This record gives sequence, structure tokens and C-alpha cells, in this order.
Amino acid sequence: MRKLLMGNHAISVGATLSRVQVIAAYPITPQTQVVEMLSEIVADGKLNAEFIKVESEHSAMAACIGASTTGARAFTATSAQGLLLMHELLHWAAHGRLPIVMANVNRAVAPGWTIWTDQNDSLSQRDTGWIQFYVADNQEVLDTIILGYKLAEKVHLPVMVNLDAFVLSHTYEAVEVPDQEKVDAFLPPFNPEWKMDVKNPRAFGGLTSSDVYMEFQYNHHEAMEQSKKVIAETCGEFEKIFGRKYGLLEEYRMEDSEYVMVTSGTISKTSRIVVDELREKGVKIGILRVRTFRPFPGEEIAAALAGKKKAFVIDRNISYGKSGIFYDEIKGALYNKGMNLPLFGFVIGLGGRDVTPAHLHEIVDYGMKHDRPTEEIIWMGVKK
Amino acid sequence: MRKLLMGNHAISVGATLSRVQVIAAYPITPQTQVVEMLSEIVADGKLNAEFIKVESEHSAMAACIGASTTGARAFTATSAQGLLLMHELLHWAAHGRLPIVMANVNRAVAPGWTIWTDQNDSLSQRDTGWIQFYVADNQEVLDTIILGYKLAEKVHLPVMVNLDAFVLSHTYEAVEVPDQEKVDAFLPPFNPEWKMDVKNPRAFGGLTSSDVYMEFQYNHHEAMEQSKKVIAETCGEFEKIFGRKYGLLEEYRMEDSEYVMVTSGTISKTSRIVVDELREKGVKIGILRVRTFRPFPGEEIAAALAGKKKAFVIDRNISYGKSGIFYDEIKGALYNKGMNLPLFGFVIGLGGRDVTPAHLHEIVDYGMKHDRPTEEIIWMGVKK
Amino acid sequence: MNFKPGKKVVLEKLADYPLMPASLADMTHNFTGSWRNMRPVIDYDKCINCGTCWKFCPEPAIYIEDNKVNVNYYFCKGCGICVSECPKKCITFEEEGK
Amino acid sequence: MNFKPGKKVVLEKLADYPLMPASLADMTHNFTGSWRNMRPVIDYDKCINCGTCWKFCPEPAIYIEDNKVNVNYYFCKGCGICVSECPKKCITFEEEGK
Amino acid sequence: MIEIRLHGRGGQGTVVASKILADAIVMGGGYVQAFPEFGVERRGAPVVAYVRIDNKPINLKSKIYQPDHIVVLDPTLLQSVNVTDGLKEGGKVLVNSEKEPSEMQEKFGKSFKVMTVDATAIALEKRLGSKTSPIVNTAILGAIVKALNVTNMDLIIKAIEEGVPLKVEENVEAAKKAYTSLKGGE
Amino acid sequence: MIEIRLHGRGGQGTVVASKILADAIVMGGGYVQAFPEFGVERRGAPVVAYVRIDNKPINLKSKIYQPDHIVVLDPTLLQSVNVTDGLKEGGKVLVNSEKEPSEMQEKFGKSFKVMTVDATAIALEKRLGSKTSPIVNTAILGAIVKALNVTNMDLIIKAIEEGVPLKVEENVEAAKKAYTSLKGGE
Amino acid sequence: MTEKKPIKTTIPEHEVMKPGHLACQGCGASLAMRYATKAIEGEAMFTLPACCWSVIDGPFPYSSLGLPLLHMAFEAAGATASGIRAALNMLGQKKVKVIAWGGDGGTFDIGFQAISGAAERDEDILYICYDNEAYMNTGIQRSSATPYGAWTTTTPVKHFEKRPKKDMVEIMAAHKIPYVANVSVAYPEDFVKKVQKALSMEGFKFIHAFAPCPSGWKIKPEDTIKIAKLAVQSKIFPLYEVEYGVKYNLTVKVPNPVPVLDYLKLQGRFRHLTEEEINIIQKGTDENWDLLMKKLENK
Amino acid sequence: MTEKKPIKTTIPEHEVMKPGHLACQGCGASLAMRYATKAIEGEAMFTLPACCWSVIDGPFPYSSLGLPLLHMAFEAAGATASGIRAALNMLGQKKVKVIAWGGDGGTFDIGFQAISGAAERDEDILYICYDNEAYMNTGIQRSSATPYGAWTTTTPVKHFEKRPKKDMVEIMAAHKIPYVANVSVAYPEDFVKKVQKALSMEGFKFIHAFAPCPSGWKIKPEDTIKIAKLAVQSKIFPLYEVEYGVKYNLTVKVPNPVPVLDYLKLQGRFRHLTEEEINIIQKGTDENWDLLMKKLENK
Ligand SMILES: Cc1ncc(C[n+]2csc(CCOP(=O)(O)OP(=O)(O)O)c2C)c(N)n1
Ligand SMILES: Cc1ncc(C[n+]2csc(CCOP(=O)(O)OP(=O)(O)O)c2C)c(N)n1
Ligand code: SF4
Ligand code: SF4
Ligand code: SF4
Ligand code: SF4
Ligand code: SF4
Ligand code: SF4
Ligand SMILES: [Mg+2]
Ligand SMILES: [Mg+2]
Repeated sequence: MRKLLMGNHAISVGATLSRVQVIAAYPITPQTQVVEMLSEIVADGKLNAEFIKVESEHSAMAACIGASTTGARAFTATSAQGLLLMHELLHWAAHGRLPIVMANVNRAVAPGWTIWTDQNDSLSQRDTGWIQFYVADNQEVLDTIILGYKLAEKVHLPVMVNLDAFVLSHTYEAVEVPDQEKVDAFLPPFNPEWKMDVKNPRAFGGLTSSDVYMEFQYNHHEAMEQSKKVIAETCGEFEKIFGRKYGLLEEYRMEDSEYVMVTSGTISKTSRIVVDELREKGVKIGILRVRTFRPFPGEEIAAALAGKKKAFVIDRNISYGKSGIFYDEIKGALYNKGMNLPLFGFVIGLGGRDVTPAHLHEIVDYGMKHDRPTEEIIWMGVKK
Repeated sequence: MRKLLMGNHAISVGATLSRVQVIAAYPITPQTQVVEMLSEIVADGKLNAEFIKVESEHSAMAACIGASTTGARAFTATSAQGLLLMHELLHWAAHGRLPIVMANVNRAVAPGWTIWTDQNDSLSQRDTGWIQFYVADNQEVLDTIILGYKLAEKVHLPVMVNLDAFVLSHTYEAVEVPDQEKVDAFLPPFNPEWKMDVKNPRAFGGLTSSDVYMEFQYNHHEAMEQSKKVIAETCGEFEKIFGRKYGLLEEYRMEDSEYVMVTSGTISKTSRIVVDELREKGVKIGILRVRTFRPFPGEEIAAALAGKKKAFVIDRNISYGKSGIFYDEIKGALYNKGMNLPLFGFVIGLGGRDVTPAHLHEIVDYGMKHDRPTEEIIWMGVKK
Repeated sequence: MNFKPGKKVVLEKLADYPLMPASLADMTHNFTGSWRNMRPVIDYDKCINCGTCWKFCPEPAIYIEDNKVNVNYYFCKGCGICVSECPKKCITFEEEGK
Repeated sequence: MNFKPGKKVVLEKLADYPLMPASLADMTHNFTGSWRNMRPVIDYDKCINCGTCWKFCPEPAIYIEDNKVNVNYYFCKGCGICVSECPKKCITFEEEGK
Repeated sequence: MIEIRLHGRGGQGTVVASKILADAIVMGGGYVQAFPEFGVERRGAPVVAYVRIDNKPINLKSKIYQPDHIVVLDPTLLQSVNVTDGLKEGGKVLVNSEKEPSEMQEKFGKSFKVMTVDATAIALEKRLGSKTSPIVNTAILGAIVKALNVTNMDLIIKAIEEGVPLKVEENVEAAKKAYTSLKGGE
Repeated sequence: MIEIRLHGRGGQGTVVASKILADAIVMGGGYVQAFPEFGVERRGAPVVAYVRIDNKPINLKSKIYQPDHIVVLDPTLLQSVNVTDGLKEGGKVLVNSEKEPSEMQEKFGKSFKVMTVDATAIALEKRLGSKTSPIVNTAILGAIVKALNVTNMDLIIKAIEEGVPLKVEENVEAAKKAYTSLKGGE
Repeated sequence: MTEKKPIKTTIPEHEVMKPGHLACQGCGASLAMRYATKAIEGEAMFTLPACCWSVIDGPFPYSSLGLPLLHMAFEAAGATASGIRAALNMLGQKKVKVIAWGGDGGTFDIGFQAISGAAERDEDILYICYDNEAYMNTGIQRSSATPYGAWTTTTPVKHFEKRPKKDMVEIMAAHKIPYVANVSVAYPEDFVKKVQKALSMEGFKFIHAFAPCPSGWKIKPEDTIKIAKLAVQSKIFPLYEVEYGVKYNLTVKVPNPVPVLDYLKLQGRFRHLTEEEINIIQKGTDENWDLLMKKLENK
Repeated sequence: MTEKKPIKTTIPEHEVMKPGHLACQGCGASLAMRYATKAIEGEAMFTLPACCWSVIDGPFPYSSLGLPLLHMAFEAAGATASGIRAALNMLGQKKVKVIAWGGDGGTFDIGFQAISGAAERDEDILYICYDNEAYMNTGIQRSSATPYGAWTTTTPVKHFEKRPKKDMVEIMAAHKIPYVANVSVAYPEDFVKKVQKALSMEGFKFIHAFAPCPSGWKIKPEDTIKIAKLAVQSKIFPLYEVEYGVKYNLTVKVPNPVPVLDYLKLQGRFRHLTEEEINIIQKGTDENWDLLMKKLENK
């Protein structure tokens, strides 16, 4: 059924269709409609779930960890400061190998207080061991929640679905809402082998000495690496049932392209306008959207960029004292492939500064005019 | 005066000599001796400071932020879970441009509970906007606290000094303790221009719209970049007064080397044994120790590695679904220099698994035997 | 206190920015009178100078001057508290722009 | 309950590991008797079977069997609580290894 | 692509109006985005919402700077807000006002086409909201159908029926009445 | 480089002993590391501490697997802990015990040189600790000086004076007495 | 116009908080701040966790407060104030008062621990919580200050708030701090006096300020004061103070109490309540009042 | 040896907690767990924030508890237990009890907020705090449970603890939860009975267990029980319970109280105290007792 949903509603509908059993969440702009809508849905009896109205995001994640370890499908949603407050427990959920799914509305980080979008909140969680997706429209928001559970429960890792604040979270778009039966067919009930169980009592997470600790980290990383395959499989299944196609990456007019905009999130959509315009003018340019950031699809990116003339990586984020984060991580991937493609790194749109087609044209223009980047960050749209 | 100090004592002495005014800290193994010793020092009246015995690390950082914004020199120390619990406020201190200095004893992250060393705790804070140092002995611990304040107060950024759990924190080594007068000459009293002031009331950190937010991020990053120069300057001054030399990087037998071990923390010291042994056998090998991780000395690393045959990056950390973190960030730096040096990435010693000369020999052996790395991570010492 | 409308602060270039987001002015540039669609009007004939309206105005947009209470319409948001709390009912609420 | 010494669990290879650090056995392999440098010895002649020693042993290393209290020396850490709490003072503390 | 900006006050249902309009577009098989100004506006303060309409999927994710049309839900806003800011040459301005379009044309200049509807009167007639805060958004929607030509009354009515929680009938009637009483719409 | 491992019980001052020994080394101009076993051992449980001594700066930062010498502070440990684990061929084993070295030699085998000192008796004589928990670490230090030849009595005494908070004199005397009463030290 | 008697103000005339701020029409929270700042004699600094006031004060580069102010993370005000206090002590400014100002969410919920910690340490600060009984800044979600029966967006009508309001004043009194008090925007004189008293004492002081929110309570902006008065007169929000956890004192008597219904019926957030539920509220209110009376006697 | 009368046990004979665990000799915390687990009839799950018990239970791959147990971050037990509870409810295991078990630091300090939140929501869980009056797992640093006068490594003798112990039982009682109680390892029967009672009630229950720590209190391991008894007999640690925040009940009477000195003098951590300071402790103890007596009368 086609419905007009804002991104926050798409999250809530996705969680409902996934038949989550325990929700623990705390309100924060620009995520609030998620807690509000799910409160309603649960109060109306349309979803059989316990909604724990915790006193902080830290407790939200703790409750999800408790619930997931006990064998229930757990869900939360947050943004920015809330996500950061969970930080210790993000590591916990991941090392605990708990298939929690969380929606994070990408909002910039305070101080100063800000509620507008950029990716610093979630990207600064890149080392916590969570699978991370960055989505580009509200349909993908909904679908990725469902896909997320399927994936999480297969590889025993938590999944974070990131969407741009306001641009998706508060923007109404038409979304195809799948039937519950189809979702049920795709996503079986959660029934983990390792869980808190009165019949088989175990202690989870006890003191782990240096004799035994490292293997868990190895397994954690291996599960991440396996996820790449599982994502492909799961997306394949999803496409069969629902007819919509997703993957680690998304390509737009890439086949014969010489130049590539490497993007993530909603900027990827606006970039299509720019690419279409440039194509009209004969510029062979395409878009490589990085949909999956953890596990990092380094091989796949290198393959997609192989043979291209130049690539322009667009980061709506920054690692202070380094560079844009997608940019840095992609360089790492290309280095080992012995690739020598000129790769430009642009930082744009921090704190919700709007990214228009004009800005994106400017980026392409810059890249076209320069042989190689001379700086680690090319700043776009900063007052000087 | 030469004194036998464990790393945690070196921290405390460094803070005392820096005449910190507000300490807010919370105990955690393996940092506890810091809070204990500073409690004593303050109780004995040997340091005129307020010690706030907060109820959590989160509050420790909050108190430091309050104190620093009000114009006092603030200090804290923590480790692992404590550092992670501060996460939201790490961003806060950095964006607030507060010159707080914090010692972090590198301990692996739970679950399972662990108290042993690796760098995942602090490296997973790499995007919070803090300056980060990784030190290799207890002398450097003490010196870097003092240097840290000098630097922090010049560039208006917080500084994190990281040391390995137990290997430094609990190991007694002889340390040259500088005279207070010399430290006073090096480090003038803290007197910031921007601070909470009843004579000139301002609001700090108010809502910052997308019209004005991004420039602060630009300035933050620029301050990081400037820090490189300021570190060089400050270390120069320090050397003049105290006779000990530090920098962004540290080189060992690098001049004529063909092969390079790229290290951080105490592994760098053990590596010297291996390098000395290999040199005996005629292998031209040296060590490049990355002492400063933020700002990331990409240029400097590229310069140091230029013309070498191979380099072996040793990471006591991992970004799950990516690779060792030093490894990844170095690849980024070399990529833009158009360098093609075979760079191998090893992950070793997680959760305190001991790193012996034998392991390091194994790493060099592996690197010597292979032309190019075929994997993003070469795991060392994992049971298979 | 009768607050005068203040000035906007414009940050056109990097050099205009403070080190961190620290405030540089108060909010009196903000014409909150534009929020109003009802306007409180005091009938001084009935007013007994009790000060109640002044006391309860949340902006504050009522000030004491010349031994009377006065509404500062640049700031008054038209909440109606003064209208409702005046013990003499001598403040009326009129439609804005009529 | 008289607990028998348990077995160590050895994780030699990756395949021996559980998915996350979940316990696979109890701690009864741990010979805490080695912590002891004093050994409680019960004088059954004086003992009145009040059960106090059993009640207060923190390990627990005292068990009830054959209608008497017994010390399990594999686990007894030699804290001396039983010695100190026995109302009949019929537990003596002897130096270990003498 | 048609881009519309709606002006109202915090608490007045401006965003709801944009959402119902978007709903109607979707029901008609079109593509649409509806979104509020991304801010922290408080009750009473001027607020803005946007609708972007196209007959193919909309890739553009940036804000709207040069709207094709403007809708003003609260006439008192005209005193403090420059509602035609960025409005394209030839754009339409639909104002909730008892006045004739001609009385307003001067204020806006010649390059825009002004239309009015007395949505406040209609809302009060249908007992939507109170005198000091009438709820005019459904009335405005009816006027939009007539004025901006982006959807039709059947769809708007369906969208209102699904989109308002209370007094459904009154709201529908308000829309209908506004549709017929729009001034300057020809 | 000389590497020493000390065995004691949690709460017995084993780590303090290693620290005082290290202090003496530093005072003598040597290079040293002293560190505990990195664990969570509780009062009563067997614990271990290490000292690494050299005449040049020590780069080695890994643990000690093959010590040159072993020091045992609590004789009851011998029943449960394999104290000579990893001990180098020809290494020395210094045990706090009233027994003669010859009585113990068998237990350890021929490849190690066994020495004993009745540190418990000395501690009790100097009223250091109680009967059930005597504090033997300073006595052991005196014996170490004689037995292991890594520092001298003057330095150890100075280190003890700076390193113990209470009963300084008694501790120094204990060390001295142990120094002279070491058995098997020649 | 005849000659008027001079206006005699019952609270300090000087305005610290400036107009132009961003509060909604008729906001109780802005009024609370107006009173609190009037009570300050001498110098003071504020810290503010996230709450409506983070917005009310105005965006960068503006501020309406007129006093030094540190905006801080939502959960951190208690500890931040401790840090400011320590710094001022070290900088020779012991006399400058430190005030933390938070909403009920930042106080009862996410920031509670830092407050409890500061109270336990008896830090010399004043914590003022303006209570609008929900998370308003994010659009009316329940907090643990939300009273039984109330609608919020997370306690929808079909599942309205079922837990009683967390009793922060009693919880803080159990911390045995020097001073705890209830104040209300409808009783400015009592409000100002208590803030002044608190500021004159050393150690940790906690003031809980009743501050209706027209937007969140679904009330008319002009009813803010009326409703706040009814809360006191219906005994729902007694105005009392507690010293050192034991000395109770009722500062505003309620000789002619009104039924809670009078208070409830003006508010949209209670519209759905049935008689039965209103009786529950009346009963709970009476019980709490009786308990309070006992404590007043014990003093 | 003559024929003995049979041993009659006053607490359940069945052992849930197994030996071989890592507690120090004479550890009160291990004894507390032994009693608590004996009291469980039916099935239960535990969650544990960081504390000595994280070590006592044994390292991976071992566990001494004998019940499902989730080790959790230091500050998170209250919320974690809520999550477990919710999951069990959804999985049709409503009858399985959920118990959170934390030290005083994890309860009074860093984990307090999550507990207060769970209490406010009236989650159906039992929270047991074993109180050894400092952070022991990290080597004896002060917590807000550390009593006035005590030495710890962060309150050195020259600057011993100056704040009174935070009154958690009263603070939790002020949350008006179904059940709050003090228990002591020296009174196993009372201990077990209260845990049983708590487990039989619905909603949030809080039990505060006095558990001496030989290593941290500088006492002889064999004195653990003696000292715990003296704490009760000197009125320092009264054994009482509170239902719904109002119904007080003293479960162990103290007909012949002893001076606090008897309690203090056995402990190294109080060795430095002068008579004056001991008098302060005596006075505070008497005042608290009187207050408690008043509350007992009010019930
Ligand atoms: C860690 C974190 N979580 C959530 C938020 C979002 N947030 C900001 S203010 C607020 C509600 C504040 O409620 P309250 O303290 O009652 O103040 P009010 O807005 O009602 O005045 C919330 C949930 C945040 N800023 N930080
Ligand atoms: C966030 C965080 N901070 C600090 C620690 C270190 N830590 C672990 S246990 C502990 C003390 C626990 O004290 P308490 O709760 O009283 O239990 P006890 O050890 O005394 O039994 C501390 C400080 C931690 N694990 N996590
Ligand atoms: S209407 Fe409100 S804002 Fe205006 S003067 Fe009256 S009380 Fe003040
Ligand atoms: S409240 Fe009414 S009577 Fe009193 S001063 Fe104001 S206008 Fe005059
Ligand atoms: S000495 Fe302690 S451990 Fe041993 S049996 Fe007695 S009480 Fe139990
Ligand atoms: S306490 Fe003493 S008397 Fe009682 S059962 Fe034990 S040994 Fe026998
Ligand atoms: S939402 Fe409520 S508290 Fe917030 S500014 Fe508006 S009226 Fe005030
Ligand atoms: S330190 Fe104290 S609480 Fe911890 S195990 Fe030892 S005796 Fe028990
Ligand atoms: Mg609120
Ligand atoms: Mg404790």
C-alpha cells in the first residue's frame, strides 16, 4: 500500500512490521515522531510489544541489551546526543553480539546546540562494532529496518540505520508499505541459540582474560566481513519478495562514467539532478552511493572506481585533525589495490547547511579543474 | 630528581606540577592510583586544587567542562568504560574549545569484562575532536601532561594522553621529575579570554543554526591542523628547559632504513629490541613511532616513509569491519602522496595479549616474505 | 524596565566569529510583537496601579513608568495573561490589525 | 551440599569458543583451599549441631551430611568466620601445613 | 516541478495543511515532498512549511528557495513577514483574508498574482477552533485546489477525511466552501 | 638483564617488596622495572610480582616468562603453586621457610639453587604483622640482597626507609637480620 | 484620569531577563526565570541542560538571560554546576552563586544522577527545576514528572499516564540537603523569597518550580497563572519547604481548598478523564496532603 | 561422640551459589549472595553491574552463581533489568523473577539514575544492593555509601570522609515503591525472609544488604559477622522495611544497644578517629534512630 510517510513514520512502520517485541526509547528532536508513533501503535494494540519509557538513551540501550540477551527482538531509535550518550553500550551490544536494530536520525553534535543534519553523530560510532547503513529516501528507511533485523539475526550483530535529519525524518514522501504476511515470510521470529535461559543458566560477559579475549574480537570482525555476503543474500531475498533492490553500494549512471561522485545519504539523490544535467552536456559522470559503511565495502568501492578518471568524495562529516571520514576510508581501500585514481575529498553541509545542486556542481567543477587534490579537505560553503 | 614511579604516579605528578586547579575524576582499574595519589596530594595541601569526587566519569567530564569554561585549569583521568561513558561530553569539551587535559589508561573494551590493555577505548574516540597522544614510557607520561596543558591552552583544544594499561600504568620505572620552578617557567597560569565571567556575561553553547554552525567546525579543524606546528614549537621549548625531546613522531634507526615498523605505545619500545637484533643481522630496519594521533601527522608520516621498501603497521586496536586504525589512517595519508610503498597491517595484542619480541619478529618475517598485503588485517597471535 | 529594540548581529565572515558559540548580544532585536494576533489595551481610567499585570507578564513586556503600567508592543506576544489576571478587568484584548 | 571439585574448560582453538563470552562451567575446579594458611578443625565432641558455622560460611565450604557439619577443605579459604561464630568454640584454627 | 510555501503561526496547523495537500497529490498518482521549515519555532511565532510536487520521482532534497506559489494562513503575518521572499516571477499568492485581491495587489507588486479567501470566517462558521485561534487549514486547502491547480477537490476531500482527527465533516465543508469562495482565482 | 619473580599472597605486600627492591636498584644507578602480575587476585589468593634489572635502559615491555630467580614469600604456597615454572636452568629459589635448603632441594630438583630464610620468625620477632598474617616483605628483602646479588644492604635500607609507612626501624632490622640469617647463600 | 496611588511592587522591580526571548505565548517557564533572576542579590552564574530554556534564551549569538550561562548536555547540569563552583572557589570568587536551571525531564529523569551526586557531596549550588510536567522542548512526551491521568504524545489518550508523578521534593529531602522547596509562578512573592533564602544558605539547595506550559498542557496562554493557582488551591502542588531533610514548613496555607476537578477541567491534557479517574486523582492528592501534614507536625 | 540432635537449619539448606568463587577470605558480599539465592523459590535471572561480584562470580568461561546472569556496564543495571523483564513478559515467562545485584557504588552513585528510573516506572524487578561502603573492586575508594569518618584511598586519613552516608533506603522509600528493606549478613533469617517477601510482591523492590568487606574495612576476615551484628546492635544499621513509602516496620529490635565505638574500634578504616569524631557518629546515629522511630509510629 502506498502511503505518505515522513521518515520517522517509515521507521515506526518498519519496526512494527518487523514485530519488534521490546522497544526502549527516549525522545530527541528530530526523532520524536518515532517514539510518539510507536507509543500510539502499542497503545492501540496494533503491535504486541513492551514499550519501556526509559529515563535516558543510555537506559534505552541498556534495556535493549537486557531484552535482546533474554531472546526478545529489541528496537530503539535516537539521534545525535542520544546516540553519543549510548556510546559505551554501543560497544556492549556489539561485543555481546546482540541483533538489536536502531534507527538513528543523523543530527549534528553540540555545542552549540543544533538539531540539523550531518553525519558526525553516527560516524563517530564507527569503531563500536555496529553494522551501519546510510539511506537516501523514506522507502529505504522502512525497508532497511526490516532488512536490518534479517541481517542482524543472521550474523549476530547490531544494525544502525542512519537517515538525514529533517530532509528525511520530517519530510513526507510516498512509501510503499509492505503487507505484514510478506514481511512475516521474509523475517522469521527471533529465536537465538545463545540467550539467558533458566533451563540452561549461563553468565554472559564475565571477566575475559588476555588468554581468551582476542578471539572474540577476531570473531566479531569476521562476522562483519561475512555480513557483506549476507547483505547481498538478504537483499536478494528481499528483492524477490518485495521487488525493491538494495546492496552494499548503489550505482547511478556508472557504466560508462569517467568521473564519479561518491556520496551517501540524501545528497546522493540531489546529486542525480547534477549528474543528469552534466550528462546532458556530455560529461560522463556517475554516482557511487555508499549505502553500507560498516562493514566497509572497500573491495567493492575499489572495483566500482577501477578505470575511472577521477572521483569526488562528498562528506557531510569530519574527523577533526584528519579529513572527511568516507574520504579517508576510501583512500585506505584504494591504496591496497595499488590504484592511483585522483580522489578529491569535499566536506560540505555540516550542521544542516543545505546542500543544493549548485553546491554539487561546484564540487564537480573543482574536481574537473584540478589534477590532484592538494589538501585533505576541500571545504565547501564555509564563510571565509 | 629521579624517582621510581608507576605510570599512574607519573600522571599524578605531571598534573600536580601543572598546578591543575580543578580535578574531577572517578576510579577505574587500571587508573585508580591516579585518583588515590591526587586525593593524597590535595589532602596533604601539596596542591591547591578542588578535587570533586564525582559519582561517574560522565560527571567527571561535565565538572571539567564547567570548571574550564569558568577559567580554571581542569584535569581528569580515566580508562576504557569510563572514557566511553564520557563520550558525549568529549565532543562537548572539544567543540567548546576547552583546554582540558585527560590521562587515559588504554584498556580493552567490555564485554566480556577486561582490564587489560589495548587502544580501542581511545581510538574509538578519534572523531570527538580531541588531540591524542600515545606515549611509550613513564617519563613521557609525566612530560606529556605538562606539554599537554601548554599545547591545549594555546590552541584551545582538549588533550588526551594515552598510556598502556599495566605495562605503563602499574609498572615502576625511574622517572626524572622536573622542578616546580622550571615547570612554572614553561607553563604560565591559565587565563583564557573566553570564559564565564560575571563582568561580561555571555551564554556559551546556545542553539547554533545551520547559518552559523559550520564555521565553528572549520575553526575546530583548523586549530587541529595548527596544533602540528604548535606541538613542534612547544616541544622545542620543552627541550630547551628540560632537555628531553618529543615530537609528532619518533624515529629509531630510521636514517638508512629500508624497512619500517610503524608503531605506537609501548610496543614501540619492545620493537627496538627486535630492530637491534635484526640490524645485527644486517637487516636495514627502523621504527617510526606515531606519538600524535590527532592531529594526524599524515604529511610527516609520508615524508618519513618516502623511499622505504616496505612498512609494517602494528595496531593494538581494530575498527570492526574495517582494519587496524593506524593502518587505515596511514594508507589515507600515503594515497594522496601518490606513494606505492607496500604497507602491511597487523593486528596484535588485543585485550592485553602480551606482545613479545618473538611476535614482532614474526611480523617482520611475514612482511619480508610477502610482496604486498593480500588482506586488510594480518592477525597475529589469534588461536585458529 | 522599558527595553528598547536591539540590533541584529551579523556574522558574515570567519573573522566575525567568536572562538566558540558564545553569545554576543541579547535578544531584544527580536520583534516578538509580530507573534501577537491579539493586543492588550489598558484602560487607565479603571486601572488601580496594583502592578499585577506587570508582575505576571512573562516577557517582560509591561514596564512601570510615569507611575503607570505600560505595554511594550514591540515585545508583547499577546498571551493575554495580563488581561486575565487584572483584578479590575481593565485590560481588553483587541484583535490585531483591526 | 558437598561440592565436588570440577573440571577446567580449555579453549584451545577458535571452534571451542562460544558466540560471546558466555560461561560454560562453574568455578568448582578452583582449588580455593590453596588460599588458606589456617585450617578450621571441628571438635565433634563439643559440637552441638547448631548449624551456625554452616550458616555463616561464605564459600560455602561447610556442608551438612551424616547429621553433622563438615568442612570441605578443597574449598575452605580459611577465613575463620566459623571459628569465630561457633557458639561452643569447638572449631579450632590450626596453622596450615604443620 | 511545482514548489509551494505556506506561511502560518506555530500551533496553527500549517504543517498539517502541507501534509494533507501532499496526501491528495499521492492519491492522484503524483510525486510529492512535504516538509516543515527545520526550526524550533514556538506557539505564536511565524512558521513555514513546504510542498514540492512533480509527475516523476523527486530527487531534489534541498530546501525551497524560489517557490512557485505562496499560501498565507494568517493575515496578521503580512505585517511582519516578507511572505513573497524568493517567489518566482508570475507566482501566485493565496492569502487568508476578508479583503479583495485587488486591495492587496499593491502590497505585493505586479509580478505576482494575488488571491484571497476568508478562511477565518469559514472556520468560525464551521466551528473549527476558537475566535482567537481559528483552525483555518482545511479551508485553505479548498482554496488551494482552486487557486493553484495542483490537485482536485475529490482528492483533497479524501485526504482531509483521512488526515484530520476530529470534526471531519465540518472540515470537509470548510474546504468546499473555501473552494467556491476564492477570490481572484480566475 | 636479570629477571626476578616474587610469589606471595594477596594482602601480603609482595608488590611492595618488588617496588622497594626496584627503588634500591634505581638509587644504585641501575635501570629497573617492577610490576605486578596484571590480574584481579583477592586477599588470600596466590599473587605474583616481577622485577627486571639491567645496567642500561630497558626496552623490553612484555611480561617475564623465564625468570632468572624466584622468591617465595609464603611457604604454604609451595603446596599449590608451581613456583619454579619457567625458571631458568641454574636459577635461584629463595624461600621464606624455617627449613634448611637441603630439605627443600629435592622438591625443586637439582637444576636450581635453593636458599631459605625464616622471614616469618623474623617478622614476628620484630612485631611486623600478626601471627596469622606476618608481614615478611622487608625481611625477604634483606635475604634477597644476600641471595641474589642485585643490590647492597645500604641501598635496600635506604629504600625501606623511604618505602614503608610505619615501624621503619623494625623493618630495617628485619632486613638486616634476614641478610645475616640466610641459609644456603654461599 | 485621576491621580493614582504609586505602584508598590511586591517583587524586585529590576529586570534581569530580557524580552525578545523565544518562549511561547504565556509560557510559565519564562516567568519562572524572570522571578528567579529577580531574587539574585549579587553575582551569579547559570548552567542549563537541554530544555525549553535552551531555546527560550535565544540562538547563538544571542542570549536573553543577562547572566553568564553555560548551555550543557541534557544529563549533566548537576555535575557541571559542581565544576563551575569548584572553579570559582579556586579563582577567588566564592561569593558568586552557581545556579543550575533545568526542566523536569532534565531533573527528574536523565539528569537526576548528576543532581543526586552533587546533593550528596553537598556542593554549594542552587538547583532550580521548572516543572512543566513533560518533555516540552521535543514536543510533549511524558517525563516522570507527568502526573497520573495526563495525555502526552507518548502517553496517548488510549493509554494515558498511569504512574503517579515522581515525588522529587521528598526524594531530594531524603538527601538531607540544607534546603528543598516547592514554588509556583502564581505566587511570585513566595517564589522570590524562597530563592533568596536558598541563595543565602550554604550547600546544596533544590527548588521545584511549578510552571504551566500552554502548548503542552493544551491550555489557553492566558490561563497560565489561573491554573498554577488552582494547583496550589486544590492541594495538588503544596507550597512548602524542607530544611536539612527534616524541618518542614508550609509557606502558603490553603484554608479553602477547591476540588482537583477545578484544576483539571481547564486543561486539554486531562480532557479524556472519567469521573472514576478524577476520583483517583482526588484521593491521591488528599493522601499526599495528609502525609505532608504529618511531616509538618513532626518538625 | 554422643548421639547428636539433628541439625535444624533456619535458612533454606539448598545451595545455589557454588564454591570456588573468587571472593576474598571472609567476604560479606559472597555471603549476601548465598542468602539471596537461597531465598528464591522458582526461577530467576540476574543482572550485575561492575562490582566485586563481577570478579567473585569467576572469569569467563566460568560462573559460580548457578543462575542466568548478565554482566553489565557499571551504570546500567536498573535499565538492563527492565529490559530483561520486558523480554520475559513478551516470551511468556512472566513468572521468572528478575534480580539486579549491585554494589553500593553501582547503586548509590553511578547506577543510581537507572535505578530511580526503573523504580519510577515500577518495573517488576528486585534490586539488591550489597553495601560494603566503598568501591572495593577497584581497591577501596569512597562511594556515597562510605560513612562519616571512614578512611578510604580517596579519603585519606588526613582528609577522611566528611559526608554522612547517603540514605538510600529513605531515598528509595520516597520513590513510593512497594518494598524497601535493610538486611544484614549477620541476620540470615531476616535476610532470607525479606528477599522472599520482596519476590512475592509485584513492582519495584529495593533491598539494601549490609556486607562487611575484610579487605576494604581493614578487619580480620573472621570478624565479618561480628561487625555486621554490631552495626545493628549499635543502631548504625537498623533492620527495617518500608512498604509503599509509608508503612514502616522494624524487623529486628535492639533492646540493649551498644555504643558505636564497639562497632568502630574493630575496624582499621576508623582507627584514626578521635573521641570528638566518634561522638559525632554517635550523635548522628541517635538522631537517625529517633527519626526512624517517629516514622515507625506514623505508620
Ligand atoms: C542526551 C539527550 N537526549 C535527548 C535530548 C533531547 N531533548 C532536549 S530537551 C528535551 C526535553 C526536555 O524536557 P524538560 O527537561 O522537561 O524541559 P522542557 O523542554 O519541558 O522545558 C529532550 C528530550 C537531548 N538534548 N540530549
Ligand atoms: C563506567 C565505569 N567506571 C568505572 C568502572 C570501574 N569500576 C568497576 S567496579 C567499581 C567499583 C564498584 O564499587 P561497588 O559498586 O561499591 O562494588 P564493590 O566493588 O564495592 O563490591 C569501579 C569503580 C567501570 N567498570 N565502569
Ligand atoms: S499579553 Fe502577555 S505578553 Fe502582552 S503584555 Fe500582557 S502578559 Fe505581557
Ligand atoms: S493589573 Fe489591571 S489594575 Fe493592576 S496595574 Fe495592571 S492594568 Fe492596572
Ligand atoms: S574458615 Fe571460612 S571458608 Fe573455611 S569453613 Fe570456616 S567459614 Fe568456611
Ligand atoms: S557452630 Fe560449632 S557447635 Fe554449631 S554446628 Fe558448627 S561446630 Fe557445631
Ligand atoms: S513549550 Fe511550554 S515550556 Fe516550552 S516555551 Fe512553550 S510554553 Fe514554555
Ligand atoms: S574486596 Fe571486599 S567485597 Fe570484594 S571480594 Fe574482597 S572482601 Fe569481598
Ligand atoms: Mg518539562
Ligand atoms: Mg562497594
